[in-house]
Amino acid sequence: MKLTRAGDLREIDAEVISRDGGTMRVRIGDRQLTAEFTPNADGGGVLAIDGRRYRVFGARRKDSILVSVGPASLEFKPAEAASRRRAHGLAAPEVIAPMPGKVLMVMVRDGDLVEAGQPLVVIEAMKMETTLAAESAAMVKHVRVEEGQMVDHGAVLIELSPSPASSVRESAPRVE
Amino acid sequence: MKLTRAGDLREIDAEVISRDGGTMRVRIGDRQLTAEFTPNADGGGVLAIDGRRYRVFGARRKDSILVSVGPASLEFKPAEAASRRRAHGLAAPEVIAPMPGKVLMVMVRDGDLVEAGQPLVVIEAMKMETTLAAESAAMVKHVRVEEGQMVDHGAVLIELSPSPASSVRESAPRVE
Amino acid sequence: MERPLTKLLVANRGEIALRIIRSARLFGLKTVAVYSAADAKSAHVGAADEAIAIGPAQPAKSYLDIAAIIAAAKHCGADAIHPGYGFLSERPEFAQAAADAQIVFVGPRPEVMAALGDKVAARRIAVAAGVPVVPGIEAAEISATREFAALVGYPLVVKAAAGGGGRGMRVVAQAAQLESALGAAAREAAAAFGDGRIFVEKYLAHPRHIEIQLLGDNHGAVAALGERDCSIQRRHQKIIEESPAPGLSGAMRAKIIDAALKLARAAHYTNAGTAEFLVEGDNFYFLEVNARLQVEHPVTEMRFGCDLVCEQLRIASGGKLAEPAAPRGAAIECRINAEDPEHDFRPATGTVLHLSVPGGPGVRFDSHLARGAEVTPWYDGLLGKLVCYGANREEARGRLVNALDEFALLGVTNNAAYLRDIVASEQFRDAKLSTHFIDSFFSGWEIGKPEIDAAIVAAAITAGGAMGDIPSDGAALPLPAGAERRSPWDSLKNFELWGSRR
Amino acid sequence: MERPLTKLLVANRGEIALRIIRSARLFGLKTVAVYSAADAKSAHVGAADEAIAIGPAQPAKSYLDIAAIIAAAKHCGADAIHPGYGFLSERPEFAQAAADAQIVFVGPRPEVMAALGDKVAARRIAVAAGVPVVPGIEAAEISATREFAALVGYPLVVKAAAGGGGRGMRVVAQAAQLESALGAAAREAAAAFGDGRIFVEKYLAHPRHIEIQLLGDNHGAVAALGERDCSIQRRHQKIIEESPAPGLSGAMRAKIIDAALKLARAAHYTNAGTAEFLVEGDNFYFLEVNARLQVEHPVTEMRFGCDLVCEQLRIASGGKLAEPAAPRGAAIECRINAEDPEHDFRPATGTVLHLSVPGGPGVRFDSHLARGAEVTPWYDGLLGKLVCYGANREEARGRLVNALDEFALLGVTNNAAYLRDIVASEQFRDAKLSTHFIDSFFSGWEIGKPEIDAAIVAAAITAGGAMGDIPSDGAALPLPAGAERRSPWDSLKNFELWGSRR
Repeated sequence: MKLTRAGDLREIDAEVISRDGGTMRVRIGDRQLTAEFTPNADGGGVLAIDGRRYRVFGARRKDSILVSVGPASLEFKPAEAASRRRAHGLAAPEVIAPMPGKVLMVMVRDGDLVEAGQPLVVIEAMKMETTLAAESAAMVKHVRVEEGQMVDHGAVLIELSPSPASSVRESAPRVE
Repeated sequence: MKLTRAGDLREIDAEVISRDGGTMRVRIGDRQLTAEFTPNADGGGVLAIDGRRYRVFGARRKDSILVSVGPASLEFKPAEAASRRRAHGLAAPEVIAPMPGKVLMVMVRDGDLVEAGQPLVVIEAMKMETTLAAESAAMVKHVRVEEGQMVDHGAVLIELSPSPASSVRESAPRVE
Repeated sequence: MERPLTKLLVANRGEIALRIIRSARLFGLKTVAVYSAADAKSAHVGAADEAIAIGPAQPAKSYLDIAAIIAAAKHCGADAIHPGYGFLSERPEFAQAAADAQIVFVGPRPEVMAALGDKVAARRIAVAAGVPVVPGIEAAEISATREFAALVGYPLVVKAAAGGGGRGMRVVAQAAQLESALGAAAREAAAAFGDGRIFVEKYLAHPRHIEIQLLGDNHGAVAALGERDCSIQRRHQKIIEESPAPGLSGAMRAKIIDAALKLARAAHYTNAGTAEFLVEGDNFYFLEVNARLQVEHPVTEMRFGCDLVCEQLRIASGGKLAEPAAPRGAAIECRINAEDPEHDFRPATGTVLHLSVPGGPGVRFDSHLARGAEVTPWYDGLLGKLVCYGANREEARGRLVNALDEFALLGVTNNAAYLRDIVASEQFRDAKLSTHFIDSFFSGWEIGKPEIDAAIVAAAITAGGAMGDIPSDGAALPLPAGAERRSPWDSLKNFELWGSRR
Repeated sequence: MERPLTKLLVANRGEIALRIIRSARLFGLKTVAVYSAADAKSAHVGAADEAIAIGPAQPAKSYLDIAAIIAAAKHCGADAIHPGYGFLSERPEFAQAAADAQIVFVGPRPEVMAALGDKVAARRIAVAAGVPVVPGIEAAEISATREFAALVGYPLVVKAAAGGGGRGMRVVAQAAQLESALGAAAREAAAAFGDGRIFVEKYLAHPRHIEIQLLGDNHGAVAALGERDCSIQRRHQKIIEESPAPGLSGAMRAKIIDAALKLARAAHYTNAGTAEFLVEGDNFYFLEVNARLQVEHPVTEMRFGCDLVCEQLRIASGGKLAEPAAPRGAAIECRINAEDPEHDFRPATGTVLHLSVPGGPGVRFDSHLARGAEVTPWYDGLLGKLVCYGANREEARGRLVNALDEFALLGVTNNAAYLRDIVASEQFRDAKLSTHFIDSFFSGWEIGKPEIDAAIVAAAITAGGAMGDIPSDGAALPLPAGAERRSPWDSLKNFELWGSRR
């Protein structure tokens, strides 16, 4: 299966090669590892890999899988969703609200050319301002929001198209 | 609806008379009360009755409903199950294992006449001996278990039939 | 004499296994859990660095199987074993087997355990050390026991010589009950401790149970970390414990601590242990030594700001006893058990469907429970220990009432509401403490009528589907062939009023 | 002067509202929660004896609406209001409005708040009392601010005059950034505190943040309950706090405490407050007074065995300050926030799908979270405070590492793993504390590779259905007309290997 971590464009290619009881052989990229899973009564379990034991939990959401490993929590999405976002040959063809909040400032207009890292929008949520910047050079195709507007998690704020000047990344890097 | 508390033969006759949003009018026996329910994010809620607020949770099991009110936890069963147990005109026509465990001693034999309160079986569970006694005078119809046997929760240990000498309770008392 | 440890096998289960794993990790050790088939999904198994299956659910074939546990320790290369409480914790053979396998046993030496862990031998040491004891006799022969009974008079109390925690204990009110009580006690003792010897004592009228926490190192130092009052008992098992003992005079406290230290020195006691006493009026009597960590050790930890399991590990690795810090404030613990206080405390089992754990200042909860955990009939019913600290007893008591009010556990019948009512009571507030507290003030306890009304309403809301998850034990059960998947609640038409509005 | 209180309205939300309710109940008061529409199902609402809706989700129309809160207090007959921290806690108008309504405000008098709670006025008092301050200026006019900057040199730090908790704070490295930083800070300050005034200070190179807990009663007594080191900050907000401050010399501690007490006496300070200082080398500088309960107050409570909210209530009801107990051991707190430490700490929201809370000795968790709780974008992202006690710093630190290892929260991205790595680090162990700790040692932090591998395997197991509940947000969602109920995971054929074996 191909998946990505939320907030990370790198594609992870992983596969369960075989399984015998709780013991599974898993390929992640070019590497293989053996993992042993012991379910716990609380709905999670313990995963033993390379002599270390990890306490894990998991939950399925509509469009992602949430997993905790010890105190770390991670979100995975099917790679197809990420591919859709890369369809235009951009690191990300859309600027998406990472959380619900209020649009405080919009720094670009339709047709602007932007550089990688250039601030595009400022959102306020949880009393903090968060600046969303371009992930790669691009042209602003359409600004969908205005200042003061409340937006939901996942809302498309700005649509981008490839910048004439930019070198287009053909594929996302993979986690080895 | 008619229900009983687990471990209690008294029948409770309750009815939701009306409901408006979270506010409900409820009849319990001959009394009526007004309750206001506010759900909480954790799956439980707060129930306000007579100016007091109770933190409550609930869960449905196959054959019972579990409820907690503050630190108290209660189990309710539909009255039909209890009625079945009273079918023979006895307080309880069967002696049932209140928990899984080991039968340590059987103190009666088929055909014995027993008095209310007379010990019938000793079960060991969780390192404690529990003595099960007759709830009313009865005749031992059939002893279904032997000493040393492991039994499950709810297993019928002894069947009883009305004692010729006993006065038979026609109906179970009700909680007013 | 220092022997640095690296890996600890915890020969126990439940809350105490988890609690020991926590401190062992703090002490810098790798931890190994052992588990029976019934506990494969239990919290202590997931918490340790390694976990080893040692046998089936029956305690005799798993947690009481010395050979299986020693084999597990050897297999994983553990250099120390902590026995916890109960199970093998007071069995000198176990300590000896560990020693024979070159594994450090976190507890007293086998010969000390044999001398002090046994009620009969311990009494002899106490008498020799000039510590008063309750009149008693080992009930090996029924005729001698009858003679003793005639001498001191009824009521008597029958106990397991090897035991602790109230198991096998019975009060005998009159001569006619003596023989059957001895039989039942011997059976329970044999099952629980693998040792059916029975001891009979005079039963005091209104004693308080006061015990002293002891620590001794391998360099000859012994210390007492104050007292605990454990008078509140049901079925002779403690359910509420506190430190300091309210109303105990400084002079009496000093005398009891002195007696406990005398005993510990006389027995060359090492590691953690507890000397138990009965106190009645101006008299105190030695009862027994529990040669292990006590269930109620957290009240001492809260008051002294120490970690008794870490102290045990420090001592076991050859370290010297540190001077205990000065105690501060007060702490009260209550034991949340899987039992039905409305029905003679009969044991309960089940699956945890919901758990609300209190938090905030001065609240400690030691438990292996979580949503989904199963409580089986195989082991004792201790679900967790709720312990509260306060600058004084009233503050600790108030916190414990509030913490119990915040506690909720669905799926396993338990005594939380009972404990709440006891801790909130005038009698407990006024510290009317004796081992007969429950009989005097809380026999026939029932859940309050307003709470039952609220529960009936809550049941209606739950039946209507407006509250609660669908628990795994209902929805996931395969139906027998031919059966309809029809809930008995479907017939409760009144209650669909709620459901239909959703 | 004694005024017995009976009913307390808690003008706050989240963990602090719950924490205040707990202590108010202990103090014997009835409690009233207020809540915005976004918080109707929140824990503090269920915990109080009464609950009153005060407005919509927007803070300005609910938790910052003085009139709405005073009206709620009058409506329910509350005779006291506790403001918590943040929101209205440092607004003299709010304290005044309470006083005008004959309601006791649990905090300093309005005029004291006005004088000390404001950074600019507080500096004047400090200077007058002979307490050293960091060079600074109120940035009312941009030209004067530029002059000041030229005088003391860059970098500078820009702060909200009315604020606290790092909100609106910005470091300005060079002149070109000054104007835009002032603008952004003023906007955030206005939104957060209803007061857009900005203050500019010299930015110290490697200061530690040390603060003193103060208590003052209405009879003129003032006490200091030791110090806290809160140097570990990200985005100028504290995330790890501890007491005592490691490595702080007794002489320096005494000097800082003396300065704090001087300030408090000069201002006739009452109730709880905190004097914040920067310490660099042998110098210390007064920073500001937070005229309220501090988020990190639990570390002081654990060390002193006290309950600061109870102390606040005792003072507010006219009681006299008790002599604080002697401190014992060490305590460390970390703040678990809804934020992504791998992506510049950007705020996160969501529904809690699973929560594992650590327990055992020396562990305290203050949180309003439970499975099912929603974290909305409306309020700050503090999910809970995990606080550990130890006989010394190493023990407290070890406990906190273990407690964080036991912690798990699914459904809301959070910083628990980040905190765990910081607390477990050599740099933290060696107490290399300065406000630049994060920048120096933990910028660019990522979840470890072995953990990511484990997470990928766990995701496969979850995708196959062998782990995890079905969360309510997925299963219960109504599908749009014509849509198939098809999971994107259905296409992951490899992973059904797991599911098919179930």
